[in-house]
Amino acid sequence: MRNSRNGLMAIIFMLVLSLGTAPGAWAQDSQLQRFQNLEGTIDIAGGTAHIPVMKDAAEQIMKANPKIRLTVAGGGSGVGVQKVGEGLVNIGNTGRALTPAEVAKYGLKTFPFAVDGVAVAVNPKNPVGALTSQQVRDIFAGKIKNWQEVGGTSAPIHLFTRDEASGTRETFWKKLLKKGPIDAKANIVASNGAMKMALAQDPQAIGYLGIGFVDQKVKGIKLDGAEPTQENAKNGSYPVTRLLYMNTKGEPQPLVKAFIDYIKGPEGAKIIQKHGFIPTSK
Amino acid sequence: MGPKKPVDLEPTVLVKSLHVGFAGREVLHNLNAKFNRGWLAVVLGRSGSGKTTFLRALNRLNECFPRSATRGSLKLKLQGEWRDIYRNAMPLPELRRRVGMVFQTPHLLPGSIADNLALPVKLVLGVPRRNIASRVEWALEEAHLWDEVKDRLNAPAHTLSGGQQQRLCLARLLALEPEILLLDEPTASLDFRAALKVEELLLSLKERYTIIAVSHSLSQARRLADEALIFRDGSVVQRLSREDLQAPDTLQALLEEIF
Amino acid sequence: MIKKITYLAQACSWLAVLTTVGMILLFLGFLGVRGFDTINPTLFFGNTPPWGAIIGRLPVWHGIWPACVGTVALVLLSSLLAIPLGLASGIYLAHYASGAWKRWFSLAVEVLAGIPSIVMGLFGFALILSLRKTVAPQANTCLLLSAGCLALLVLPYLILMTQTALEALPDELRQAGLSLGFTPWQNMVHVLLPVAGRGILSGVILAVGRAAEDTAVILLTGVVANSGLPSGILDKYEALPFHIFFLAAEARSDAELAQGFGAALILLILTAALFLGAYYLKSTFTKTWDQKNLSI
Amino acid sequence: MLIQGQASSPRTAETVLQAHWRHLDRRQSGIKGLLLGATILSCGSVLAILGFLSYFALPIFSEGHLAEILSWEWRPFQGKFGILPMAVGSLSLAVTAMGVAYPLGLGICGFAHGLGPRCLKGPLMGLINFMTSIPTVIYGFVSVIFLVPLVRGAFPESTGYSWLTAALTLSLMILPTIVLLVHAQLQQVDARVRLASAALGFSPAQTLLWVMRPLAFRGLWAAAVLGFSRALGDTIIALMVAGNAPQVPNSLLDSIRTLTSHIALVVATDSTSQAYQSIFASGLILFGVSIAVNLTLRRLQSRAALPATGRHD
Repeated sequence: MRNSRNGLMAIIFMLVLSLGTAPGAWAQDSQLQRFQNLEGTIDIAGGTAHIPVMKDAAEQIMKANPKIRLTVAGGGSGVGVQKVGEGLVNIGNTGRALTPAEVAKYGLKTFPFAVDGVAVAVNPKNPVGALTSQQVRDIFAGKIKNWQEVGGTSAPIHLFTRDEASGTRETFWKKLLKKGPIDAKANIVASNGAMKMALAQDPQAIGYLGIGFVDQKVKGIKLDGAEPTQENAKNGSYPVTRLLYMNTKGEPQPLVKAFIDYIKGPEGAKIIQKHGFIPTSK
Repeated sequence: MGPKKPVDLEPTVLVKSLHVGFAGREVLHNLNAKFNRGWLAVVLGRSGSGKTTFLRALNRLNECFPRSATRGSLKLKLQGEWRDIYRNAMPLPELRRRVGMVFQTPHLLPGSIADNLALPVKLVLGVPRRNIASRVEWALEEAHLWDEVKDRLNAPAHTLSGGQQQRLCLARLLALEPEILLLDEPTASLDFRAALKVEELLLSLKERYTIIAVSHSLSQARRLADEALIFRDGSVVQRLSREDLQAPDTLQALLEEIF
Repeated sequence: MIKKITYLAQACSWLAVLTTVGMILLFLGFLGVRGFDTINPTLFFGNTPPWGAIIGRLPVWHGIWPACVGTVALVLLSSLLAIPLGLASGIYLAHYASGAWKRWFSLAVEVLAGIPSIVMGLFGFALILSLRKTVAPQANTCLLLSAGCLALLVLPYLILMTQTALEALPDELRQAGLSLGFTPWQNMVHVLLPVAGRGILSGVILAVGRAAEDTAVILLTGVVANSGLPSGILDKYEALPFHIFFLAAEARSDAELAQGFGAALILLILTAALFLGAYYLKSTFTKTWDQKNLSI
Repeated sequence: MLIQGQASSPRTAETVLQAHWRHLDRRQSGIKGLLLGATILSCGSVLAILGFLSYFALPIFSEGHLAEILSWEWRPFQGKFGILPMAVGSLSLAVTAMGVAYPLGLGICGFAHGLGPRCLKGPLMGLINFMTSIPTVIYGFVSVIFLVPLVRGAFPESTGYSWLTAALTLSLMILPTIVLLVHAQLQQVDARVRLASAALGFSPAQTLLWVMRPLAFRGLWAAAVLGFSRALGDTIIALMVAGNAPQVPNSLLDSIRTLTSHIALVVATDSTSQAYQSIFASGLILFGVSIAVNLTLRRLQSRAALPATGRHD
């Protein structure tokens, strides 16, 4: 805990401290007990696919123990690496494995916790439901410009891609595009959530996002016949997959360790599943 | 406290070859003059002849205007001691306290009638709070204003009439124990009746102070002046005694000179 | 011919006015209609009991309360930093500075006013990185940093408003005090500032409004999507403008989008209230001068 | 004469007074020093900002990356870090936003100064003043939800996140800046010529078009320059609705990225990469533009009209 407090906040905080000593949630959930004697702040940033899981876990933990404060920010995997490496946050999330250079440069320790596929997705109104890998490559390279060319109605294709800090983009680019070009005309969105919103709004759009984000608002594209589901991602029949990682600089502090254990434990697994990912622990 | 006996003429202001310019343009050239205590001098001249600048030179208020430059010697006898105020200067605010000034229009301070008097007394003289009220009353008496305002000292100062405001400004000066009074057309913004009241007040004050008044009115000068200085293009071109002013032939010459 | 040009100009001006007014009303109307229904305790506190949330006992999820508190804290802190500095600099420039120095200082203030807020944020970010590498390895993006950068952002407005309000005062007011023997500072505190007060205050309020609405600075200096109530000036925080920005891009459900509308409306109400306050003060300040009424 | 204090001799009173004066004098210089300190701090922050930006952009020059940064392709994975497309994006967006806002602004000013009915002037200027207080992020938000689908619906080849959408939204944001500046100038001119031209039998509209317009040219230029700089400095609207594709746009319906949104998008990448250096280069460019704008404005007008109309990001 830091010493300098702004006056108003200090008062609020004292209230929290004095009133928050008898939280009622312990009995229901043994998993949360690990936080019982801990306090402090965990700053989390990075991978945007992680955000729903992180927010949900943060909610459970902060409700059970108000002395703990979790802040969740996005930014993308690159941001996660950089911020945790520079010590600006405690946990930097990535949607891709760390490169050896990153590990060496910052001394990062990595904790994979979920399996996620990267699905190519379109608006549910779009009749196109299946594409070949080559078609996807051509679409993103800007060679195929109209939905008619891939069996849809005649309408220009709206390309959406992610910024360079994105682990989702890196996975998609390496495993599906085989490092092929992405048209510079493509609109750039800053997170999985934003991608989902863009696709959900635009009937001519195509983009890619974590399978965990695919629901009735966006339609996952069957890739070379493989349905983008987490099961297929897990058993290998859907090829574009990655793990979701939490990373810390060196060995995690007790509080951060507790958080990581919680995410990787049975309670965390439930949260992970609830948001459409498959926990690595299973 | 009563009026001092006028000794002979005790000179208190000596101006020698005074030059004042703004932004390179000279307004006063080689101006020479002498003023005495107990003597009311009136400065006459066309607008633009440098009358106001001359007054402001005496309390160094010209320095509030951009790029002013003053040369020459300007000696004042303050506290019985001669000082060249541009060289051997006392602190500026101290000088300005001792050389009080009244402007063409009443320059009120924000706040009530009492505030207008009390604030300077408190800030400039450092008079303790318990003594302020008596000094305010004394100054208002001096300015022949006390009876008119004693019941509404806390009313906003701008609710007074123009003549009252101008006398309030004078009271404000007197409260600061000045030795020299500079009056810049003090009745210019007033109607005749109010102007007469101010003039009356000035006459009653002149024995104890050195008073230098700029006037726009020849008849006023004839009523007030012990001596008149005629300004033209930034220097004194003529000096008239009280008798000169009353003489009809000088009057004609003067009318042509000034108007 | 001249008649025709006049008519044409009149037609064009009507067109311009109708277009603009139409667009603004459409924008605000859209926001109002979509946002009005969302304003209720749930918008602020989600599923948390309001009282517990207000006293800070219960963390709020799914509500904009932490963002509101964050914005208020941010605005207060940046005002605390900017107002003394802005007033002092404005006073100095209006009454003490002169000549070449005054020109240089004024140029600096104007350049500062023209710096895009994202650049101000970038400065804050760079500052923290350098601090970490040098004197303060624990320094981090936080409420204080954001407030500092916001203070820099609004500082030129404060300076210019103070300076303008003071310079707009008539010379006679300045001379009155000085001729009585006030020191310049006495004259400032007891005469000029009280009279210019309303003008300056309206500038302060406008500056506060800008601090409340800016998004780009905080984007780079410590705002996060989720943190609960700010717990200290060295912690990360939520803020309304960023919350709106975030929801515009990634509302995951219609409920979240509705919350975006609610948050936008609340922010608009906040800035509009500040604006109206400033407008009122400013108009009374101007009126005071119109009537040549020096009293306060 | 009444003497200071109560029963002291004149000499002591004089001493007391002088002591009081010395005290004031010391305070005076202390206060002046404080004020000067505050001013130096405020103004020095400009230098600090410039210094930091330059320091972080320095490696571009020392490592010889300048040519790479000032090139036309942004493809970090292929080692291409050109920010020129973003510079073009900033410029095109600002110019088009001005293209929409400036005529509208002039029309509104004309309306308020004689072309429209007098009774509507008050409400109209009230509304324009109120517009200065609408948060930028709200323009962005409403635009995303409302304008983007509209543009997409009207032009199927566009995603809606486009130069056009951003320009329209941005023009609303900079409109009050333009209107208030021109309005202030016209008011000054109006006070000078109204009576004279009314005496000549001109109608208000004629006065505006043939008497005031030529006299107000400084204000017209100043409004153009300042409006342009506000448009250039905006981040949030561009970031939210312009689409952010790092390309030189071919049409109004293309997605573009500005220097400002480039900074926001790239700011948190690896701090040694050239991507990182490129954002400080972008920052420097924006800073430079802001200085240029101010120098231009200085030539055009006195500072008095500026503060009330400014708007930031």
